[in-house]
Amino acid sequence: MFPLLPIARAASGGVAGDQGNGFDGVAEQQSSNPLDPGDPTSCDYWRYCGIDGFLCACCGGTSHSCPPGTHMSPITWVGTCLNPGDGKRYVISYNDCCGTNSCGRCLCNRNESDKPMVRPQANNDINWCLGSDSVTYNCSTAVIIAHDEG
Amino acid sequence: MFPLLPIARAASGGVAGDQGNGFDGVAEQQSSNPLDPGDPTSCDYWRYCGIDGFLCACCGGTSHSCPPGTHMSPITWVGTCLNPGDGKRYVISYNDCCGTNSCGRCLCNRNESDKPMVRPQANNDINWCLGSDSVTYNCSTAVIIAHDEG
Amino acid sequence: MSKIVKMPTHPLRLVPALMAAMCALLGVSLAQLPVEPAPNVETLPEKYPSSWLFAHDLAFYALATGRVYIVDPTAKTSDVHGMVDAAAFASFSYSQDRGELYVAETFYTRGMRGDRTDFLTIYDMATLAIAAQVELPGAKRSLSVTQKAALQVTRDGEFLLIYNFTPAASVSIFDLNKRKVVNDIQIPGCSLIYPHGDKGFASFCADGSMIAFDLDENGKPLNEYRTVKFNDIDADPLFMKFATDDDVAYFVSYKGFVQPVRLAGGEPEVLDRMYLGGAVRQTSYGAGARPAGWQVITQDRSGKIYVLMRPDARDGDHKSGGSYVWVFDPKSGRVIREIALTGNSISIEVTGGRNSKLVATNEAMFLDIYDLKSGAHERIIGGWGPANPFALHAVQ
Amino acid sequence: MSKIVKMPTHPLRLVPALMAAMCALLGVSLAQLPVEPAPNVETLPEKYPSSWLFAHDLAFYALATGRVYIVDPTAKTSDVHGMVDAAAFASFSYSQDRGELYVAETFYTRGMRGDRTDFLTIYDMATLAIAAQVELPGAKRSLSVTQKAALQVTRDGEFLLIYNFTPAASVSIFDLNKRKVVNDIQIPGCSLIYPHGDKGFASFCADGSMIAFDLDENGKPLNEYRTVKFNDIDADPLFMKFATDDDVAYFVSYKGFVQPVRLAGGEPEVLDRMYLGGAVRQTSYGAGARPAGWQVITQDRSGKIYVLMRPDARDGDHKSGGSYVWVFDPKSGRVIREIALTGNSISIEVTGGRNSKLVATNEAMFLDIYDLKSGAHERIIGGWGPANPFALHAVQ
Repeated sequence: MFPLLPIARAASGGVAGDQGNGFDGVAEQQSSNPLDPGDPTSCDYWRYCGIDGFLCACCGGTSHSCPPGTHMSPITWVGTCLNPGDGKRYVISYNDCCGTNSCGRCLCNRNESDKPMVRPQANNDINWCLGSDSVTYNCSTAVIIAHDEG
Repeated sequence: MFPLLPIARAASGGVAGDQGNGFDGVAEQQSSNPLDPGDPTSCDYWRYCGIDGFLCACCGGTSHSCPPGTHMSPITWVGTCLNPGDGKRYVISYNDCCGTNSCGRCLCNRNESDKPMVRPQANNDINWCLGSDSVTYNCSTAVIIAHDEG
Repeated sequence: MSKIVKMPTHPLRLVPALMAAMCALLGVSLAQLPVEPAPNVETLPEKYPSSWLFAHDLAFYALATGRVYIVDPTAKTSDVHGMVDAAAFASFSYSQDRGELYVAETFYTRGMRGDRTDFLTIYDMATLAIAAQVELPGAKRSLSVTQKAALQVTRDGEFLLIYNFTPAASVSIFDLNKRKVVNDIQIPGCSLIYPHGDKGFASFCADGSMIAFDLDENGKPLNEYRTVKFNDIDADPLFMKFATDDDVAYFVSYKGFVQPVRLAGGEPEVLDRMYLGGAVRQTSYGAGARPAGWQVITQDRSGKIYVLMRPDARDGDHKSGGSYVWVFDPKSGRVIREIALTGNSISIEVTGGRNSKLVATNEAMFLDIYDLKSGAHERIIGGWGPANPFALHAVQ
Repeated sequence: MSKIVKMPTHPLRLVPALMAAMCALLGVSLAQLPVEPAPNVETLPEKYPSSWLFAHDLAFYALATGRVYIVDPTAKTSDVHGMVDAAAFASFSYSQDRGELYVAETFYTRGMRGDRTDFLTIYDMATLAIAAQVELPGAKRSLSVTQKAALQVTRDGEFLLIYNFTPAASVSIFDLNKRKVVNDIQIPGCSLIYPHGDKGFASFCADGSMIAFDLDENGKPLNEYRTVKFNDIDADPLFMKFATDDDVAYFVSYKGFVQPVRLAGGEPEVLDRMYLGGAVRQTSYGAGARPAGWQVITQDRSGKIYVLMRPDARDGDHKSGGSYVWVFDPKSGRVIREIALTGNSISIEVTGGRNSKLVATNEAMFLDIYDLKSGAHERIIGGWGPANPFALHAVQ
């Protein structure tokens, strides 16, 4: 059967720190930085607390960079996630990578900060490639843009 | 997991006459004509002995007609299949239905008369929508065009 | 409809006129089972039975190639009657009166790239042939996970309303008689479309209010209304999926409140909210159960509201799906029934006709078909590969 | 590379220049983990390691959206390095010398319909940016399940050869320096493309022969050759997939014969055929084992030929896949080794480098990675949804 958009996390199994990223056929990537713990190819990686899509880290990108040949969306939505490495909350920008067909690997949906579309800047149902040269969606990143002091 | 193109028959399970068409989530269609036995939504239906694709009978068409909104390809390949209803061989034309995206249901691949592409009129690897208004492939039919006296 | 390949002498050409020659070539003659005509393409009724359903596939693994399947949940055979394409986060609607399907979609000249054009594609319901393809100017159509409120027909059937987001928000008014966009209405800070009166629409706004418009016959606003702020987006936002009973739209909140809004034209009327969990009767779960999934709310033909519920839901679970459907009677303000699903599901819809069904998109992306009267699970419909039928439209 | 949305005053705009303002708005400051730059896009080496592999996805569930994944079967992390689109039964090739990937593909102006245009898309290997998109006239590109022989670079690296089928068969000669089609050569009754000499190609013909051409620098035939009829298409046809060792192309037949053909330019030399089954050494299966699958044959860098074998195969099983790989030494005419796969597989390829792998596309459409030396199954690569990686191209 197929991993699904809104419930893809269930398909990923395990939690941060467990063995395996939960995606059959995808190589793991353990972080070497204790301040940034976890596996960017796992749906349980801390930064992905509000992500919805294919993880770029499984697609030739990283947690915060796009695969070669795609464009990073200039506009997107932001949420905050708790980093278990330092116990602090970070502001995460979920930039989509755009211009080629869906990567198809590591589908992950988490909605910790997600609000309905009426607040677009806090919503992950929107195709944030809308501001790119091509609105075609390839994968999603989770870029640290600030430390949440709030 | 996914049914596959060249080995999709394995995924269909069962044989003609067994209960079930082998495709989860697809309604059965038992023939009422003893001369044309079997289920057109099953990969094991006798006419499909050389088919490669989505069965139109699962997509809004029948074993020998296209779903609404598609176009039947004017050219295609032909093979012969043995009809267990009368013990005779029929010449079957595997016309593709074209113009919309893949139907996605009842993927079936059998190769009883299939020859390599060097003999295109006996080959099912070719997209036979090539002669249609749009080469986009939706599903495949198996049309009786003659009785094989050979 | 098929075009004959322009190669008159090629031996592969297999058109009816050449079939006799072909048969002679192969040493064959007519068989006991009759030779079948080609080309041969099926058609559909001009109006679809109210037992049917449109299942709109987002196609997350290949977004340019979404589809809308035409499904009959009551069929013993032929449970899928056809499909139309719906490209790139398309939105879908239809009109039984006009016998037309509407797909607002986006194309690129070179597949995933090149120049973008947005189209409204109009299909004839009987043939699924394209009746018209009208370009939507401005490359501004909203692109999101498929949902009904992105494309709505006004209640009088005259206008199709298309939601745009660039991220500037607007609504294009498409005249279904003239088959063209007759107006664009800016709705800054507001989102999506809900029918309002005979010829108008409402939208949710980021400050917690709704905005609403009455339209004239040219699609120009006659009046514009703004409600009080009733949607607490920070603490307990309303899902933007909706059910309707006559002119009342029903919404549910993350935490399980039901919010009716009368959208009858003129000033929208924000009605009293009710608490699903506080009015439970004969349900397995009380506290901790919350609406969760994608299309979490729908209605039957008698005006009962159906809400997809997740037991023991936590913050962030609002799209994780549910395994119970609560049937809410807006007249009594009570949950009058609970239907246990066979597993976690993400979208629900109720079909009409004498043989009404509750249809739920399950985790495997198959449709579970439940008899509405008994709640019994009858069968599954699916087997459509990677399709994601998130939006379900019962034929009205 | 990203275009800034033309809405300078909209609050959603999140470009680096506005980030400070955004942070202020949200009441945040710089964190312990550093703020990361955006946009941020990865690049690849200008030449790819010989351990890498291209996995070409037919995308049978959405044919307009095929893909070529760039895979490293030796990687402990980052096993997929990126992808390029490959639309509508595309064909794929590449040139390490030029640092280019080539995709011959087909687009419609409106997704699945409208006007057809065929393109050769040229990608820069380091950036996967499009270096050129050249229209291929005539809407005649061959559309079939993905295979290598539909698109080949001549051995001198000057021409890309594109197979056309309408059903009239021809080969377009694309000059990679001029980036344009310089000639079309009709090959009536013949199919697909195999490199021949430095600058030429051969094709299989329906009468059982091969045709071959030497080309001049303008892509015009200098000479045309026709072999004897050696391919018994009725009784025991040759698969049209091929392996190569220097200038000899190897084919296998449905029943397990190995047919070498020297394609060195000039008159093709049909060499003695050998029987796989008749020369078995240390294999589990003898009689009844036949080649079966899609990409059923490949080679390693030492010139050994690998054939995917199905035990107890029957007529009609030729695409059903196999669970053993037989390693054939053309010098001795013997099968010198058998590699047991972990399950039924349909395509095989052998990668280069010090750490060579046997890669097999299995029934679940994942790649099984076997150590070539030991034959041990090391891991799987996949998880790419409905992808169908039927054609595997080891980087040479």
